[in-house]
Amino acid sequence: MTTTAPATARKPATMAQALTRALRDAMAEDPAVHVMGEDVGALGGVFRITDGLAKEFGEDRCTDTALAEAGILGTAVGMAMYGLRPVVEMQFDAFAYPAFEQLVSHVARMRNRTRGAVPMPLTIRIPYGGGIGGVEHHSDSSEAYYLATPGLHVVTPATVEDAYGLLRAAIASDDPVVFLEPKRLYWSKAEWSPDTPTAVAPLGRAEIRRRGSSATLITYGPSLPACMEAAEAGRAEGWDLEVVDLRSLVPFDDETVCASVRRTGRAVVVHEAGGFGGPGGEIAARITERCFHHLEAPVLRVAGFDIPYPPPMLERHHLPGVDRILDTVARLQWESDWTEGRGA
Amino acid sequence: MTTTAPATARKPATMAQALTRALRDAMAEDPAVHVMGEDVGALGGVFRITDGLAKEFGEDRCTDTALAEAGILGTAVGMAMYGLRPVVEMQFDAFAYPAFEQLVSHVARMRNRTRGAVPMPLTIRIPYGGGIGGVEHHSDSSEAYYLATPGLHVVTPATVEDAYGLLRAAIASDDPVVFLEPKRLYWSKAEWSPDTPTAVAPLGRAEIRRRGSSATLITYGPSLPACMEAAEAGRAEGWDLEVVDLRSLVPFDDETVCASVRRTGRAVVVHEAGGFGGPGGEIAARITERCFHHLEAPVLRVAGFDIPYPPPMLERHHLPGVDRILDTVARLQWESDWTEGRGA
Amino acid sequence: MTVLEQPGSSRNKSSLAGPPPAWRPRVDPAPLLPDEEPYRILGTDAAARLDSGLLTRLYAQLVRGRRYNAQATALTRQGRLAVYPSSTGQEACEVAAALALEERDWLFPSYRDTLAAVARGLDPVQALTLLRGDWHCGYDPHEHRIAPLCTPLATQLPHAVGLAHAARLKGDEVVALAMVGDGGTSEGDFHEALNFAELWQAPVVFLVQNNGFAISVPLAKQTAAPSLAHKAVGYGMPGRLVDGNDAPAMHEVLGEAVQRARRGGGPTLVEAVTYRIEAHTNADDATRYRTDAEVETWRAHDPIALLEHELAGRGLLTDEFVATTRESAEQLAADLRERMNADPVLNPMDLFTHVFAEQTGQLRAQAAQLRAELEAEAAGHTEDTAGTAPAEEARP
Amino acid sequence: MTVLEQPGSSRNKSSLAGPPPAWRPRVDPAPLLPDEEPYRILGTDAAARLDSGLLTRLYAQLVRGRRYNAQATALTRQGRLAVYPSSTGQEACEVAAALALEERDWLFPSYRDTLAAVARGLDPVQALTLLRGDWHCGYDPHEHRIAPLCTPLATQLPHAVGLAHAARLKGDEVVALAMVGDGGTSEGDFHEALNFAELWQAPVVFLVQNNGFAISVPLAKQTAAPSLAHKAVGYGMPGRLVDGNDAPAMHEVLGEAVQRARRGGGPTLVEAVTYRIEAHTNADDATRYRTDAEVETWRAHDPIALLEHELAGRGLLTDEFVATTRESAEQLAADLRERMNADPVLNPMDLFTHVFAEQTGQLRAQAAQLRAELEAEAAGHTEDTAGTAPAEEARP
Ligand SMILES: Cc1ncc(C[n+]2csc(CCOP(=O)(O)OP(=O)(O)O)c2C)c(N)n1
Ligand SMILES: Cc1ncc(C[n+]2csc(CCOP(=O)(O)OP(=O)(O)O)c2C)c(N)n1
Ligand SMILES: [Mg+2]
Ligand SMILES: [Mg+2]
Repeated sequence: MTTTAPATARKPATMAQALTRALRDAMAEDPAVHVMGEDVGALGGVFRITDGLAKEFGEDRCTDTALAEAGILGTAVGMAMYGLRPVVEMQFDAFAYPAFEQLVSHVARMRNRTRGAVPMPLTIRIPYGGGIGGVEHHSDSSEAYYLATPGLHVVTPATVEDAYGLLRAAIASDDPVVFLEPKRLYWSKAEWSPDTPTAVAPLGRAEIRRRGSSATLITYGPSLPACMEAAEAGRAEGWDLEVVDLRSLVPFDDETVCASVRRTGRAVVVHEAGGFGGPGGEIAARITERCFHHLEAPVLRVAGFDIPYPPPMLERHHLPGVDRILDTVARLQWESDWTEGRGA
Repeated sequence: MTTTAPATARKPATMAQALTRALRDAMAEDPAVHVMGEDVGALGGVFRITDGLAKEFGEDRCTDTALAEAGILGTAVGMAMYGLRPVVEMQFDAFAYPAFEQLVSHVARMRNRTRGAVPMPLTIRIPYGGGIGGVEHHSDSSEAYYLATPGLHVVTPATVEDAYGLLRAAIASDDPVVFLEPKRLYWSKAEWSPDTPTAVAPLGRAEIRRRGSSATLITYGPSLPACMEAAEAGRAEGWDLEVVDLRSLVPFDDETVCASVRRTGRAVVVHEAGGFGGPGGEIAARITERCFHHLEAPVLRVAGFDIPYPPPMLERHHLPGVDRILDTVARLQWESDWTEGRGA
Repeated sequence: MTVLEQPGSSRNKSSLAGPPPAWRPRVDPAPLLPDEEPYRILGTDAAARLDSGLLTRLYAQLVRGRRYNAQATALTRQGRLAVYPSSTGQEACEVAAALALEERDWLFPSYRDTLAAVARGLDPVQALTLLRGDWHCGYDPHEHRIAPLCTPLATQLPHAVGLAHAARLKGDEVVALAMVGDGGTSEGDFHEALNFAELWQAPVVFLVQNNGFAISVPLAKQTAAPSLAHKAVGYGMPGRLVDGNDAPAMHEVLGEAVQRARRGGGPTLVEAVTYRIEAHTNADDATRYRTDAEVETWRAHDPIALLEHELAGRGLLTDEFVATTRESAEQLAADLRERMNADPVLNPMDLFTHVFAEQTGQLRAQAAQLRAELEAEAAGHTEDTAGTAPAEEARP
Repeated sequence: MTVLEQPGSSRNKSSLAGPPPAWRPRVDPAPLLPDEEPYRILGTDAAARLDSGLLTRLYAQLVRGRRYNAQATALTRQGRLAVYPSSTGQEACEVAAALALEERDWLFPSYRDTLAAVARGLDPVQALTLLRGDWHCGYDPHEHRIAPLCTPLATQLPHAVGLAHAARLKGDEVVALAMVGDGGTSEGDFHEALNFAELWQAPVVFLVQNNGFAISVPLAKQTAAPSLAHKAVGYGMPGRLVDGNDAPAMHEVLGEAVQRARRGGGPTLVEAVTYRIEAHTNADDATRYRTDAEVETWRAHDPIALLEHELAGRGLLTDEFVATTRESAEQLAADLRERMNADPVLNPMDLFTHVFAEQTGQLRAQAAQLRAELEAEAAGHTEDTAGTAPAEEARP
């Protein structure tokens, strides 16, 4: 999962460090950027992503709020109305739900409501997903809610480099961005150039993480490592798998995804969110609409089960792992013995 | 849109009347059934669905609550824990959002959390969708949020008869049911037998509303009338369209839907909710997974645009109408001139 | 020996003097509590000190407001408004809210507060755009510093707090005044907004119009508090209780709260006791939940009548003054009627224009689809049904 | 002439007597307000009237509680708990909450309140299931009438209100006691729950443990109120402020509130002033946001030490008594340690068992998929990695 940018002064960095750096650089560059949320001040956030910001920029720029998510997002709306660029931290996926009304009824609609007069340059950072042994309510994959809400951009990094680049792009965006941070990748490491961090990536472009010709694995955020691993393991089965990291769910990069699927003729969408009504359905449907005659097999999905997120000791059975991905690739009708009705 | 039950003492009734009757019968039969919400008492609800219930059963059984949706649903959770069967009215689709955390983090999970010890026999009635000239926040189609939430049943009637039968089934269910009432059909009429209302329908069964052989229109709730009309109008184009009314989004009736699509070989999913991340993606994806080799064309979708719901004077441009449905049916590759990339 | 005598611990120096002093932020609650009875000026000795100029100005605005409400309601009957929530009977609150603010300040109205926006100088047609149904907001909020009319109850309160806070951080002496109903105070957002406001010492004034009802639900089913103003103490904020039909009292109390906020004194919660004379909206049937007799007791406490009494006492209620006032109100109504009778010029393609700053490819494709449909429709209309659909509605 | 003199209207009988009398529900706020200082018994004259039996019972529970907290924290270090939010220093609140209730009553604990559940009689292993990570709730809530430990802050408060209300409607004299932290009072659900409770006169007691922090955020950034107990007046509810480290005071105040609720007197808000001696959880680093000196001032006001002082004064703190107490606590700890050291027996297929009353076809299919995978895995393990994975975790 290394990237292709020039390797000036690269050293190992974690995704968490890249995110912190992105916040710091954005705050240093633009005094309108304000970070706010629960415990983001002295503590630096429960994941330490805002570490040092209150000290460096003062408590007015990096503010410990009272414990009320609707209040946090609602006041951020007002701050954005006055020209600030709030970056809101929701402590965990499930604790963003109290702010749902503010998000859907205001954040997503303010620009449209006012015909562009009141933009919402808000970034809403949400650590999401499982795999870290979190107890109930600390591991939800809530992206389906956000991508079904017109007016929001929904972005999620899978690499250290992207964590920086996409967060900078999100904060720079004049539209609200739900920035989903894969918790389980916070401590993932990569060689990275913190001294000259990669220029801001434009939102809405997928990235091909691995070239291949037999089938395309389409994924994002927390599931990229499993897909990369599966692609490697797939070689033993004779498959040369391409891996597409969406990076942005909204806007959706039909071009990159469809070009890949047209080339390979087969696709599997992989994500941790529940399958039913999850992002995979949309992705599979739009690929099929656009690439029907190129498909050798239906687009299949590997997703979380349609159950409440499991307790820590059972979560490994829920998460899409390498085996489940490869089992699904195997069902892409390579032979003539396909029987319908085995779909997930 | 008439049904096939025996015609004893049938007279014209509206969907609103059938819903009121369902509540009344459920309350009369089971003293555990409690109706609660904003304005459900003396006023009978802003759509008058609870008309007369407070008078007949007393204010303790049909309760005007304070104006706080999280409080309404949250207290209903506690009431259900003590053995009651609360039927909660959310006044409009968008005004259910404040209760989102209670719904996702508690209502949907309580049974699972407690290994069955604390079931949630709750019905959450939500008038939804547009077409009634409502101003902002009064016309959302929010079903995508609910069907992506494991632990909830999601049900929506499209006919007068079903309004009664499905609401009785929802209230009788030992699981939480999000009961979506299509506002624009409240005043739709049908011949119906209010004296011997149809026995409770089981949840999770789709209904074929019109038999046909050329293609299947798959829809639910507010969009059924347009689909029926389109099917009629399609005859002029030489199409004999089948229309499936899902009635229940969760559980989803794969059997009925797939049997139909395998027969016709073509399918269009029609709903008012936004297309991106909406129910149609899931439905199209699961049909394709199950019926790939029966499909003559990709499953297409007719959905609301991916925009905040329009103001009343423009809503007709947003709603899936007969023309848009027929235009889409025309794109089901009847001829050989299909060009890919025209997908929505 | 004690249980706490354990290696590495030497805790037996227990203090019986109570919890350590820093256990909580200390504020004296007494000055935060509202008066027992709503503050009034009219009909009391204090009325004498009122400036006649203020009284006639308030009067003219109230009369215009009443006429505006009547006209807007009439427009619903003519199908020119989708819906109208009237503020008849509440004009003193609406007008005082507008007059309390300076130009640089911000108003955060709810759906019922178009009158406040109009009294602040907004074009009534723009104010009514949401309720007419041609767009969600009919004006540029930055132009008059009026936030969009807000429908989801109490959700605009945190916005007002955030805006006022941002202004303060930038060093601007801007005050935000946010309006909410008695029903809205039950929502979680009310609670969270007030808490944030006091913690941030945000220059914001919360005006609760307690008009007795949330649609059909009377105040007694909404709260068991001594008054809504008493809620303020739970946030360390002063609460004030005012007779919402006493225009000079409203004007004074809101003015003081705004000045206090501007000086850095922090937020205030003002409860205005008033009454919703009309039904919730034109679509509502108030006979289902209240008696005419109750409404009559409030008609007797009408804000305009109260002011007229005072003006008459001062000999200011001359026929000429009343006639001029009425005429100005009639002009407003006539202008509104006329302009609302014209069909709005709508462009369906606007549906896609402002979803994002930059249109996504997905929306461009959807816009193209709609444009094609409209063109086909227009062609069809020319052939068989030309003229039946308002042409401007279908103009791509 | 006046503007209101219009056809069909005869409103000029304006009343200057103020708004009509029925304008709001009237409650006298004075009795609702809490005392200025937290209520205490220990160290005051009132201590004399305390029953020695009660004191020794409380003491034994506090000591067990402290030991339980220490043991649970130790289990996190051994990887036997996923996380533990300790209630060290808050044992008086936890124990008093449990003792205030009768068997028929319900307790609504938060994640920090496993001790209250244990003091109420719940098996500690069951109480810790959520935090161990083998399931979300380790017990049948109906068995001990203890709601599942609640993590989303303040969301359990409306549940308690609803349950108490339902019980009252059914004629059962059941009281619900709901626990929440100082941070949790900022959430909208706190506001809505208290409002519903008073409106319904629900037999519920809200216990706020003000332990000074919400993770790293101190109370001064959470509220500017005179006290959290002052929030009660905004709902027409009595608020009581208590020294949360004074076990007999907590016991008395909660007992009174429960009795009041049971008698139909309605809900009470109790703020217990206490302190979180440990970090938020084992995963937290408290040195980032508070000083050791601050913690020391609170160690000096330790609930166990306070009680020991009183017991010693009565000559009850004999070595024998302390030894017995300590022994019982050690037994609890040893039993807990031993049972938590055994690997829990888990069945992954349970993931699908209780999503719905009746499994849907969709879930049956997914369950079948997992079962097949587990069988394949088990077969694989037998071949190459037998024994490395805990067998019971993979048992379909
Ligand atoms: C969150 C939310 N829930 C429900 C509604 C529906 N609704 C519109 S107005 C209203 C009553 C509001 O009463 P109040 O706050 O007293 O204001 P008033 O209408 O009296 O001015 C309700 C329930 C809404 N707009 N928003
Ligand atoms: C709705 C919600 N938001 C955020 C969190 C994350 N969180 C867990 S504990 C905590 C602090 C709670 O503080 P307080 O209410 O004072 O209780 P304490 O931990 O001190 O017992 C936070 C922010 C949560 N559990 N729920
Ligand atoms: Mg009101
Ligand atoms: Mg705390």
